[in-house]
Amino acid sequence: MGSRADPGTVEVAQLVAWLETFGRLVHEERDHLTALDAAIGDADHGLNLDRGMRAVVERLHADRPATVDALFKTVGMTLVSTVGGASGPLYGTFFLRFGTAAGPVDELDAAGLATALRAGVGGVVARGKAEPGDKTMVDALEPAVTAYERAVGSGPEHAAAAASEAAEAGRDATIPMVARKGRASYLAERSAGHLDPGATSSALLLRALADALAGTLPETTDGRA
Amino acid sequence: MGSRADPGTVEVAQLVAWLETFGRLVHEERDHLTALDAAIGDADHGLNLDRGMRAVVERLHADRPATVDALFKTVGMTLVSTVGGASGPLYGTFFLRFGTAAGPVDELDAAGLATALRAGVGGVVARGKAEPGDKTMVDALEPAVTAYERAVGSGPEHAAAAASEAAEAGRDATIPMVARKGRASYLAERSAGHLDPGATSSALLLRALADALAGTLPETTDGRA
Amino acid sequence: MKKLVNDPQHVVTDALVGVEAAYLGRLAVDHEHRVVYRADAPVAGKVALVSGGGSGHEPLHGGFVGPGMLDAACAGEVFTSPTPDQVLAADQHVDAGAGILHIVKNYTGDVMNFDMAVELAEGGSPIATVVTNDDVAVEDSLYTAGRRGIGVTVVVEKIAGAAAEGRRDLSAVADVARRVNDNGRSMGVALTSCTVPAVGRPTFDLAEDELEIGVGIHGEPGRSRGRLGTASEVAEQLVVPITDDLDFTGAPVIAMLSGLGGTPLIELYLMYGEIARILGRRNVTVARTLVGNYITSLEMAGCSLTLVRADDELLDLWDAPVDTPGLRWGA
Amino acid sequence: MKKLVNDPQHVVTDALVGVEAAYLGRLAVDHEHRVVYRADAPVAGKVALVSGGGSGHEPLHGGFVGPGMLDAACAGEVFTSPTPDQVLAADQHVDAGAGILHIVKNYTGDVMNFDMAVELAEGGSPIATVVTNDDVAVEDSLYTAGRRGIGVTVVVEKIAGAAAEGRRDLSAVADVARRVNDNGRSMGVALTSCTVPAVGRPTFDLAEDELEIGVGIHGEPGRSRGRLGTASEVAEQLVVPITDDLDFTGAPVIAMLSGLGGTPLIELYLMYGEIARILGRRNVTVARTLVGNYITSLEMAGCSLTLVRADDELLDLWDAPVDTPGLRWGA
Ligand SMILES: Nc1ncnc2c1ncn2[C@@H]1O[C@H](COP(=O)(O)OP(=O)(O)O)[C@@H](O)[C@H]1O
Ligand SMILES: Nc1ncnc2c1ncn2[C@@H]1O[C@H](COP(=O)(O)OP(=O)(O)O)[C@@H](O)[C@H]1O
Ligand SMILES: [Mg+2]
Ligand SMILES: [Mg+2]
Ligand SMILES: [Mg+2]
Ligand SMILES: [Mg+2]
Repeated sequence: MGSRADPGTVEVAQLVAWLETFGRLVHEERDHLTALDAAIGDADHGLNLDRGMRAVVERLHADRPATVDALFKTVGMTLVSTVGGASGPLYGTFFLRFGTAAGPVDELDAAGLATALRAGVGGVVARGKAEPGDKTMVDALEPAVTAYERAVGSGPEHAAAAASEAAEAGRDATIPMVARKGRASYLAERSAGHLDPGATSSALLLRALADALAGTLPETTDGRA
Repeated sequence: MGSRADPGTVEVAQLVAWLETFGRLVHEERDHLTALDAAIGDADHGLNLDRGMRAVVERLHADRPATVDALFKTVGMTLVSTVGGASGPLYGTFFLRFGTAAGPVDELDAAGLATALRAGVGGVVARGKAEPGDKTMVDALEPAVTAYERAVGSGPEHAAAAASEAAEAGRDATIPMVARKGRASYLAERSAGHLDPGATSSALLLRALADALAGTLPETTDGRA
Repeated sequence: MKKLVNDPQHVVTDALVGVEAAYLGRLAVDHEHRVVYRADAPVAGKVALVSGGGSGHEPLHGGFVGPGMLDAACAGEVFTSPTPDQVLAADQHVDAGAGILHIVKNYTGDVMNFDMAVELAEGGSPIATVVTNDDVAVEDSLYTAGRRGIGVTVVVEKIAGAAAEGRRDLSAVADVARRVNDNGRSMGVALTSCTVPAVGRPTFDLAEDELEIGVGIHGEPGRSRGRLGTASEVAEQLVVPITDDLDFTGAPVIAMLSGLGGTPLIELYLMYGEIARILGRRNVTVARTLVGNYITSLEMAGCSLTLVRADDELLDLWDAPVDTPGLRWGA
Repeated sequence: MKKLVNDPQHVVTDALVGVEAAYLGRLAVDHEHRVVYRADAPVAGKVALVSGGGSGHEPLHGGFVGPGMLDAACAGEVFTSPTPDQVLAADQHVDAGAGILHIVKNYTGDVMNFDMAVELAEGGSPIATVVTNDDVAVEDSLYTAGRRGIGVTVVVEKIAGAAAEGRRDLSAVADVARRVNDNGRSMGVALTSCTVPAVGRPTFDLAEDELEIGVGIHGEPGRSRGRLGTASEVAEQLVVPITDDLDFTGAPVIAMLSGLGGTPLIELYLMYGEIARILGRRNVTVARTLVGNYITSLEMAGCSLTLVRADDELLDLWDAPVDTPGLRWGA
């Protein structure tokens, strides 16, 4: 709150907080993400994303862009050039499209954030061609953005909280799925019974957004914090 | 006993029994010999000797030479051509020299056996250049033959029993020795504290001789069997 | 984890220092972008061949850089595809103006990163891409990521390399590369897992009598698990799915039996004897053979078999001189 | 024990079937005597090079048979020297009347069996013997078996092979072989043991953080045990005893870093980077390099370093064409 001008909008500083929180969560969950990837992939997802998000956070400490599009272009390109694997281009594209949709602004309102998130998910789908049910990060991202859009009227904080919950439900729903995209697809039936690593990191991305916005915006009428 | 003509002499059949007994003991002790070699060598002594003695016994079943020299030429050459490693040429030479020293006879008396054994050990030393104390099969063979020579007057059975005891004492004496010949010598001080595999198999060779002769010759005055 | 490494996080960077030292004058290394390239690149008038992928498969790909094979290889992190920047840097180091061929193993990450590199490329030669997908362990389907690219990649790099060295143009080099891929099939088995250095634990566990059948080259679990039988049984498990998938009779075949990194050559020789016997029984005529470590998975024990249905032209290209750390003849 | 074998007792026999199938037309195999020899042997007017030893060190020795290197190799049982009959058969297969050179690694068994073969030889060409003994891990002394022959054997076989191919006579070929041996030193380290197939259990045990320093190539324990440090520390443990034993400055050096069978190439590259750095600091100039699996100990993890102090003549012989499964260039 502090000096914030409009309590219904999200400033660059909060978006940076989102990224920093995501970086912290990824670092804390690194070994867990890698272990999930060992079960149905190649045991590097946590390492990949942690390497990328550390680079992102360092980059932002050295030089923080003033506008949302510039910020996310930096983030996207940093991920693309440091992560590799499937998740590098996918998360990279997510943030690049997010930034382009947001444009050269220095804050986003609830609806602007919705547009940017939708564009980000669209980028992941365009790049990876996964559909919901394929046991990928899309299974967390897609329901999350839909939940955000449904809750957009209650403001960014609550919409982000709803998105985070939906992402976690989407993540858990990947357990019984048989993978049809990415490395886990090679396992066919043997991929069932495991959490998808990318869906798990995507749930952290939404959890980070909810956490970064929590308490920074005024309470709404339904009394939720 | 049975149809034996002279109780103080050893016939070809008994020498064959010696070799068969040695083959059986080596087979029974194969894994132990290999384990001893794993500790200070390359984990093959039991395998090597078992392969060789099986070939010897098979060969003798197919065609048993009638004279001592022919018998041991077959044995020696079979070992040389099937064992490999250090023990192949060494045991091979032992038997080749044993046969040559015995000559084209069909039995050996106690002294003839002494001469043959001494020639055999001489062959091992000529081939391997080991001296007593070098932690090799010589440490079992040399005292065994000396013990046999000392007891030669009491007949082949008792002399062989004395040789077997001396071989076992010689074998045990290798434990504290630091190897100066063969593969164990690469270990220098680390070779101490272990039985030498070749001395252990040589003790079996003398045990087999004692067993093969035991009870086949009449008791001597000291009442030992 | 017992490995000859310094910091497990910096294995790839450190290994490239060794590659540079070992092949001084033959290979150059761009350490910032982790690109290994021909010391004499760009080679005038020649289509440039660029490949790359996760590290841990050595000699693939850096060990196949040199006259007659690749111009450059991008080394990703262990088992992680390289990033578009790396591919762009590789292209720039070797582009002689005659076109660039990207040889990409079919993995989502590899395909996407090479694709992004092509999207981001500005100026430079035209780029063609060949995606290898020879692994019969993976059920193919329009709705999945498709078959993985494994052993055939080595053969594609060799034969396309010879075509490029012979100054064929980009589309002709790409065509021959596709032809090799289309006529190639592979299958692998693992006896043990591997340990990604930065992870420090084996990727999977196998019991003392278990075999992972149809294993990937990244320690991805395979098609199924089975009991480890005799070499002769394992050879059947490799040959049958390959020859069921494509008819290899009536043409000269290139056979490659690659160790996965931890299997001694004596076992590979022994396995090849069993494989040759089964192929003979199935009327498959092997014209060229490679037995050794060509596409590996760190220290995994096991092997993969690749068969390519060739013809006289492909055999000539195969026989052409090659001078790389991992494959060398006639030069 | 997890191995790609049929009957563990018949590994060598079975592997030779694979060698024959894989190198048809280039190598011939005498299965009765377990001899691998050049398909075109005897080669008129050429000194014949015969080596051999226990199996389990592949590609040594059978993988080094071919033009420019060995004429024949005898394969003993795993880690057991071949018998005199095998050596005699090898000699007969390749004797062209110009003399035979036996290249023997200094192990009691190998020396005695090759000696007996010479004693038993009837007719045939004159035979000279070179015994390699380059392992600095073993203290040398008149009263012991002396140093073991390890990695330098590969370099001796390559260089003497080139000299023989160039039609030098027996004493000249033997001289150059001895010169290489006299100027070569090696040192190895193991991270894990190996398992002799017929035994089924690892030869020794090493704790998770232990290193066997100065290990032999037969799973014989080494000079001492140490804590496994970084690659850079291990590189010191290899380079220092070698360069302390012989002055390698002021001459072009041939460096070979061989994996022991279970170590992936990425680790060997990384190790070579560290070794090159240390050699540079000690003013040793490496003129030729080999990094890969050349003299192994089944699936043991670890590596051995061999340095040979060369000169222009030896480098020329090193660079001469060689065409064998394990080493090939210029042909
Ligand atoms: N085509 C795709 N579309 C969307 N997400 C994908 C796709 N392929 C893979 N993923 C996601 O990427 C995750 C794996 O990422 P990571 O382990 O970093 O890459 P890699 O599989 O190349 O090792 C998977 O768990 C999955 O969620
Ligand atoms: N020079 C030698 N003289 C006598 N015996 C020797 C000599 N060298 C080795 N031995 C004996 O050989 C035994 C090892 O035999 P074996 O394991 O079959 O051969 P290798 O050492 O070639 O593997 C040693 O335990 C030792 O008793
Ligand atoms: Mg992964
Ligand atoms: Mg032994
Ligand atoms: Mg990966
Ligand atoms: Mg041995």
